[in-house]
Amino acid sequence: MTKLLKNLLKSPSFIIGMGLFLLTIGGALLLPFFYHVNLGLQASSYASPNGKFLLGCDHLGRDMVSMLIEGLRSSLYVGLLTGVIATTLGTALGIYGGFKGGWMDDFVNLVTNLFLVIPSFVVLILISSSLSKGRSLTLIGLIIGLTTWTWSARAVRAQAASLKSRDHIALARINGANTFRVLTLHILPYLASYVFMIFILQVASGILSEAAISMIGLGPLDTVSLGTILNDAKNQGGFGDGMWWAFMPATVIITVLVFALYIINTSMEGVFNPRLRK
Amino acid sequence: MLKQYPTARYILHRGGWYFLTFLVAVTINFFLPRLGASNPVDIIMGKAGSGLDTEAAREKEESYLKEFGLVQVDATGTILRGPDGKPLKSSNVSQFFNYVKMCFQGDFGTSFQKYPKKVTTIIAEAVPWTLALQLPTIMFGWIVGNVLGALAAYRRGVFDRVFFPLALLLSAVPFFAFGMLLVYVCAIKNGWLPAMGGYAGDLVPGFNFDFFKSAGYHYILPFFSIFLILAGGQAIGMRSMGIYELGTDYIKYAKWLGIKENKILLYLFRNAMLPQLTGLALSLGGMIGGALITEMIFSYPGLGMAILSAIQGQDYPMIQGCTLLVTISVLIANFTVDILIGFLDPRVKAGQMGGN
Amino acid sequence: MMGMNKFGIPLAMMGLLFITGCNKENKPAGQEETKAGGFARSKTLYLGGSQWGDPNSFNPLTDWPAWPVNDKFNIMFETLLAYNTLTGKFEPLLGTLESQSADSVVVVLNPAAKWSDGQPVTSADVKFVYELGKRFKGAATAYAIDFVSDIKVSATADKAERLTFMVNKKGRNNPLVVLDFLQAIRILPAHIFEPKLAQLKDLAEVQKLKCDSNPVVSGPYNLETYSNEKIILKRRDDYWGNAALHGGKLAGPQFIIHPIYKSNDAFAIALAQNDLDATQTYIPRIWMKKNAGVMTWYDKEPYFVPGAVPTLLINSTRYPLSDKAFRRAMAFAIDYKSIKDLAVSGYSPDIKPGAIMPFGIEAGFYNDEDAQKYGAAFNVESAKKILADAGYKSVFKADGTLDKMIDGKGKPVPTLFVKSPAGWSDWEAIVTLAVKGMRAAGIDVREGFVDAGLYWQSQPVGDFDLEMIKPAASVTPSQPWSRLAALMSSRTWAPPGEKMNENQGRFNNPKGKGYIKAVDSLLSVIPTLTDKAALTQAYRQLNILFMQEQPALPLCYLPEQFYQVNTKTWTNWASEANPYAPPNLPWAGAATKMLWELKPAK
Amino acid sequence: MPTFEVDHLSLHYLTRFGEKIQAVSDVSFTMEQGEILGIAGESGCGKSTLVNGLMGLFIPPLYPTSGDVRVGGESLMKRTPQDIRKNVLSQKVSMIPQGAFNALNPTRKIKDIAADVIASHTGGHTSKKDIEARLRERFDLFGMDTERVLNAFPIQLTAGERQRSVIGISTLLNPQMVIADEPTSALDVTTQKVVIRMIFDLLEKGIFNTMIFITHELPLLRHVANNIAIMYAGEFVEKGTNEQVVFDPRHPYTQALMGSMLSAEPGQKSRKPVSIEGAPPSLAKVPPGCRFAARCPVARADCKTQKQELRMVAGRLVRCNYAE
Repeated sequence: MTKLLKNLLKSPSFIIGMGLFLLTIGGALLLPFFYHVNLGLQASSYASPNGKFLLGCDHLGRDMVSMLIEGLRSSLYVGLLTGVIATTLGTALGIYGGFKGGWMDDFVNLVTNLFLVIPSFVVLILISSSLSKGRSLTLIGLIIGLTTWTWSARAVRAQAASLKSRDHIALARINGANTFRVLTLHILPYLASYVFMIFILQVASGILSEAAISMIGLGPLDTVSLGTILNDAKNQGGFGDGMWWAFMPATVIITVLVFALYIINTSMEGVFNPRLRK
Repeated sequence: MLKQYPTARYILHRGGWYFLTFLVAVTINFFLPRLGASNPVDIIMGKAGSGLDTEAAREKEESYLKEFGLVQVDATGTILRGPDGKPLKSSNVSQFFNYVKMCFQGDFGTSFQKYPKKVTTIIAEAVPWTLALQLPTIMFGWIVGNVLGALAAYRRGVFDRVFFPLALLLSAVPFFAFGMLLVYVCAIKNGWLPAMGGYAGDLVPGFNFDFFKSAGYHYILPFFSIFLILAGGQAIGMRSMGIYELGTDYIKYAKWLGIKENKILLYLFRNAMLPQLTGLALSLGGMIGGALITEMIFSYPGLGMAILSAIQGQDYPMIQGCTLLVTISVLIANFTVDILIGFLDPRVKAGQMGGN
Repeated sequence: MMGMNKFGIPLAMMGLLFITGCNKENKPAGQEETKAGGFARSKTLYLGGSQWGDPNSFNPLTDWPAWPVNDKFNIMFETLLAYNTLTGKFEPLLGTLESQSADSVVVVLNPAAKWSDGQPVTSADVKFVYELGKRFKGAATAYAIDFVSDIKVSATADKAERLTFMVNKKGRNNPLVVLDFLQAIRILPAHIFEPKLAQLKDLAEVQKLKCDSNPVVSGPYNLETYSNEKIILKRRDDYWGNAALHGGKLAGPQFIIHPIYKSNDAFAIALAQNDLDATQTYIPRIWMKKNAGVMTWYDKEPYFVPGAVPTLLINSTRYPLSDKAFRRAMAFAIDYKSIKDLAVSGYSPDIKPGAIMPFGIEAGFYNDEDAQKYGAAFNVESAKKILADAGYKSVFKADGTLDKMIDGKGKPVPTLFVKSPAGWSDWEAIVTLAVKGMRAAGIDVREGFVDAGLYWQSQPVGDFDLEMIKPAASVTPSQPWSRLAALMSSRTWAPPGEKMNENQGRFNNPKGKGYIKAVDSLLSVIPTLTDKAALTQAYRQLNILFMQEQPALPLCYLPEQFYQVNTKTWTNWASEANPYAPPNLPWAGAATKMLWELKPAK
Repeated sequence: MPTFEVDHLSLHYLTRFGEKIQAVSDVSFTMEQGEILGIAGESGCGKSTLVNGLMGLFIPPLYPTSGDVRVGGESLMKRTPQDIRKNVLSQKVSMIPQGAFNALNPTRKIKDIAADVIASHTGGHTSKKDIEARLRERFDLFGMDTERVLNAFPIQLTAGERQRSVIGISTLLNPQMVIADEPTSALDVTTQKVVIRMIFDLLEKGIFNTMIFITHELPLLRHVANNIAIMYAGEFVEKGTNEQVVFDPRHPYTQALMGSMLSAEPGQKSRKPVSIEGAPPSLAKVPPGCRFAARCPVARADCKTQKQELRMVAGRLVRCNYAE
C-alpha cells in the first residue's frame, strides 16, 4: 500500500489533480478566515467587478466572491455527501450481490435497474413537493446519493464476482469463515483502491448532478450553491445581458473541481492498473 | 422449457427481468407523487380561482376533481358526497388500476397545466424535436469519441498526450455551462448564430426549404454543446478500455503471431467497443433527461422543455407520462444493447445461456 | 395532416442539417431576411409575455383559452368598453358608456359593430355571455349573474340598442364590479355558439371544441395559424372599427406574432435582439437595453406606471401575529427604500403607508395627513419601541444578529416564516430584504421559499405565517376597492383549513372578539356610493382602519403590466411624452388603439 | 551453423517515472537444429521478457539494452519492426503462449484467427478457399473434430481444444523455431499429456524442429528437454544438459530449486514444498555482486560485492564464483 502511495506521489498528473483538489478544498475551508464572506445585499444588481467586489455582484447585489466561496462549500458538501452515500451503498450491495450470486444478485440487479430508469430529478420533484420545509442542500445530496449508488454497485459487483474464485477466498470459505467475514476481511481490502476510485468519481458526479438539478430550478432553497449561481445567472438575466461574472467564475470552479477529481482518478488508474502505464 | 432454442430462451429471460423492472417502475411512478401533500387541483385552483369568490371557486374545484378522477362518481357522472356534503375522494388503489388500464390503452391522462390537452398529444408533438436533436448528436458523438479514444489508446505518443487531457477537461465541464458559454460567445457577444429557439421567429413549421434552412441554422449551437462533451467522455472511456484490451493476452499473442497492425486495431476496437455499447444505451436512454437542460438553455422546443414546464407547474400526469417514457426508453435501450452484446460477444451469450 | 407534419418535419430536418450546417452564414441572429411563406419583419408586430404554454384551445367559453382569447385581451373578441388605466375613463369599443348609478349601468351598442361573418353585434350576443351562468353553472362567466340581475334592452333615437345592466340588489349589490365586467367580459357571437349548444346539449361538450379554424370574431385581428412555439394573428382589413372608431385607417401591423418562450430571460434576450417588439415580462435592469432600442413609459425611474402592490399577507389567527402591535412593529421595521432599489430594479416609486396608492387614479382617495398620523414608515426605533411596549423582548447574539424573542409572559415566540414561491426572483429579493429589516428590529422572521405548487395550495386555506401576494393586481374601475376587499373583507370568513378566496390571512373574524364591523360595512357600502365626497370619506376611513390594524404589509408598487417596447421596427409607441394610450401592450383595454398609431421605423 | 544464436542479450523496461528495470542481463546461448532447450525459474525471473527479446519484438516500454539474436545467422536487432512482423514472426520464430483461453481473441472464430495469420504473412493474395483448405489439412493432424473447432468461438471449446488450436495456429507457417511458454500450465494432467504429445508429434513430422520450452515445472522439463538453463533475476545462473542440471546442480540456487520442486513428483505424496527464504532483488537497482547472495545459504562475505561471471564447472556453465 505504501508502495502504491509512493508511486502515486511520483505521478505528475496525480500531483496536479490532488493539488487542484486540495486547493479548492482549502479555498472553501480557509478563505472565510481571510475574506469577509458577506451574503447580504450590498450593491446594485449585477454591479461590475471593481476594487470592492472583485468579481462583481449577482442580481441581488450580493458579492460574487462571497457567493462563490459559499457555493464551493455547498458543492463540496453535496459532492462528498453523495460520494459517501453512493459509494457505501453501492460497494456494500455490489460486493454482496457479486459474491453471493443467485437470487440476491438478481434482486440487487433489479434494484439497480430500477434506479437507472427513474431519473433522479423526478424523485427529487416528487419528494420535495411533499416536504413543507422545502428542499435543503442535504436533501438534494441524499437524493442524488440514493439514486446514483447503482452505478457503483454495478462496477463493484463485477469486480467482486471476479474475486470470488480466487484461491485465498475460496480457502477462507472452506475454512468456515462466514460471509460477512469473507466480505470485509478478504474481498474489501482487495477492492479498496478500486472503491476509492469509485468514490472519487461519485464525488465528481455528485457535484455535476447538483449543478444540473439546480439549473432546472430544483436547487437548494436554504443556501447558495454553484448550481444556483448558474441558474440565477440564466434566470435573472445576467447571462442574457452578457455579464460574464454572473456565470463564468462558477463554471470555471465546477470545471476545475471536477477536472481535478477526474485527473486523480485516471492517475490512480494508471498506477493501480500497470497496463495503463506507458 | 425452450431448451432447444437457447437464443429465444436468452431473450425471454432478459426480457422477463426488464418487464418486472418496468412494472415496479410504473408502480413507483404512480405512488410517489401521491405520497406528497400536493393536490393538483389545488394548484390549478390557486391560479384559476384567484378572481372568483369562495362559492364559485368551490364549484369549479369540484368539476376539476371530477375531471381528473379524484372523486367518486355514480353512473350518471354525479359526484358522490359524504354526510357533510363534501365529495368522496376515490381511493388510491382504484386510481392506480384506472391508471394502469389507461396506460395500456396508450392514454397517459390529461395534463393539469395544459388542460385539456392530453399528455400523449404533448409528448407526440415534442418528441420529434428531441429525437432530431439528440439522436444524431449522440450517435455521432459516440462514434467520433470512440474512434478517437481507440486511436489514442493504440497510438499513444504526442497525440494521446494532447488529446487525453483535453478530452478529460471537456468531460469535466457541465454540459449546460458549456452550452451557456457557446451561447455567450457565439450568440450574445458576437451574434454569429441564433441564441435560442428551434427555428426563426417568422416561420411556421412546414415542408419548405426556408424552414429547414432556419432549423439547421438553429441546430448548430445545441448540437455542439452536446456533441463535444459527449465525444470527450466517450473518448476517455474508449481510451482506457482500449489500453486495457491492449494489455490482454490475445492482443499480445496476435502481435507474437505477427498479425498485421490494422487487423489488431480492428480486434482492439471491436472488443473495447462492447462495453462502450452499454454507455451508448445509457446515453440514448438518458436522452430525454439530458434534453431537459439543453433545451432549456437554448429555448429549444422538445420534450425536455415540456418536462421542465411540467416540473415548474407540478403537472403530475405530464411528469408521470414523461417518466414512463424515460423508463420505457431506458429499458428498451438497455434491452436492445443486452441482446446485441449477446450476439456480438460469444462470451456473454455463452455465459448467460448457461453454456461453458 | 397536422399531426403528420409535426412528426415529420423535425425528422426530415435532420437530413437537411448538414447541408445547411455547412452553409456558413455570418448574419446576426434574428436578422434573417424574410422569405416566401414567412412573415415580413417590417409588417409584423411581435408581442410577448401572455402565453407561456402550448396553445390548446381558442374557445372563449373555456377557462383556459390561449392568447388572445384569454384574460381581457380585446383584439379578437372585444369588450363593450375599453378602460384607460391612465385616466380611469371608459372609451368606446363595441359600446359607449351612457350613464351609471347605484342601480344600473347603461351602455349603448355601436350599430356599426359586426362579426367577421357580416352579422351585426346585438344585445342577444351580450345577453348570451352575461346570462350563460343562468343556464350553466360551469360557464366561465357564471359569476356575472351574482352581480347583474337583468339586462334591459331599449332603442335609442338613432335606432341603436341601449343596454341597461341592472345591479343585482339581492346578490352582491356591487355596481363597481359591474363596471369591471364591462371592460373585461368579451362579447361572443351567440349565433355561432347557440346552435352548437343546441346540438351538443351540454356546455362541457362545447367547451371541448378548439375553435381554432377561422373563428367568427368582432375584433381587428383573427387567428391565422399557431404552433407550440408561436401564435400568429392576421389583420382583418374589413374590421368594422376601422371606419367606426379609427377614421377609416387600417391598423399598422399586418401580422401579430406572439412567440412562446419558456422563461423570462428568453423574452429579455429576444427584446434586446429586436426579435420582439414588446413584452410584458419582468426584465431587470431595463435601462441597460436602451442602446438596443428598448423603451419604457418613463425614461427614468420608476420606468413603469405603478398598478399593483406586492404585499406580505399576515395570518392574523396565529400567535403572535394576532397581536395588532406586533403587526404594526413589522410595518415599521421594513426598509422599503432598499426593496425598491435592490429588489425591483427601482421600478417602484417610494411607498407610502396604507393600501391605497397615493398617485394616479387612486390619488383622490388618498389622504397624506392620515398617512402621517396613522401610518407606519421605516423606523427601526419605533418598531423596537412598539415591541417593547407590548412586552416582547428580543435577544441578540454577540455578533449582533437576532437569537430569539420572548413575549410578555416570558415564553419564547416561535420563528415566523414568510412563504413565497421559490424561483420568483423579484419576490425572493423583496422577501429577503423585508426579513433582513425585521430581524434587525428584533422580530424573529425567516424566509420560507417553497415550490409554487405548495405556495398556491397554502393560500386559500391560510396555511402560512406570512405570505407574499399581489392582491387584486389588475387596474380596473373597481380599484382601490377590490384591493382593500382582497385584504380585509370578512364576507366569506372561514376558519383556517377551509378555503377563502379573499382575506386569506383571516383578519377580522366576524365571530371573534374585537370584530371591527366598520371594515365590512365600509367595504359593502363603497361600491354603491356615487357621491364623490362620501366616497372619498369612506375610503379614507377604510384606509385608516387598514393602517391601524395592519392586516398586511404593502412593500412596494409595481406596474400592472410591464410595458417594454423595442423601437427598431415599430415607432410612435405611447409613453409619458406621448400619452395617447395607457401603458399596456396594444392588446387590451384602451391600449389597443396603439395598433393604429404604430409606424414602421425608417 | 547454429539455428539460433543469442549473444550477450540484455533487455530493460523504462517506467513512466524514467526508472530503468534491467529485466534480462547478459544471456547467451546457441541452439542447433533439433535441440530442445528448457528454461526454468521462479515467476518474475525474466523468462517472459526474454521470450519477446528472442523474437525481436520490442513493444514499449521494453527496449533492448545490448547484445544480439540471430536466426539462421541473420540478426534480428537491425531489422525494422515491420520486417520482423512480416518475415520473422510465425515464419521463422513462433510462440506458443500460456493460458490459451485468453490468448485467443474471444470474439473471433478459430478459423478466422488462423486466416488472419496466413493473410498477414502472404500479403493477402491467398484466396479464402485456399486458406480454409490449408487450415483443415493442418487441423486434421490434431485429432480433433476439425469442422467444429474451426467454426467455434474460443469460449465454445474445452481448455485442451483451445490449447491445441493455439499450437496449431502458432505452427501454421512451419517456423524453424518454436518458443513454448508454459504451454501446459492451467491444464489438468490428462490434457497436459495430450498437449505434450501433440508438440512432439509436430516435431516428429518436421513441422518445426527446434524449440525453447519454458516452464517452472521441472519434472516436466526433465522429460522433454535436451538442455536446461536456470534463470534467476534476469540472468542464466546455470546451463547444462538435462542430466547435469537436474541431478547434479552446482549453483546454490539451482540446488535449492531442485530441492523445492522435485519433491512434488507425480505419484509421490505431496509434501509441503521447501521454500527458499527471501525474495529476488529489485531489478531497478541491480546489486553489483551475486544476485542470489542475499538468499544464498552458502554465501560468503564478498559474494554481494564481487561480480559473478558464467564459468565452466563440471562440464556446464555456472554463475557462481565459489561453485565447484
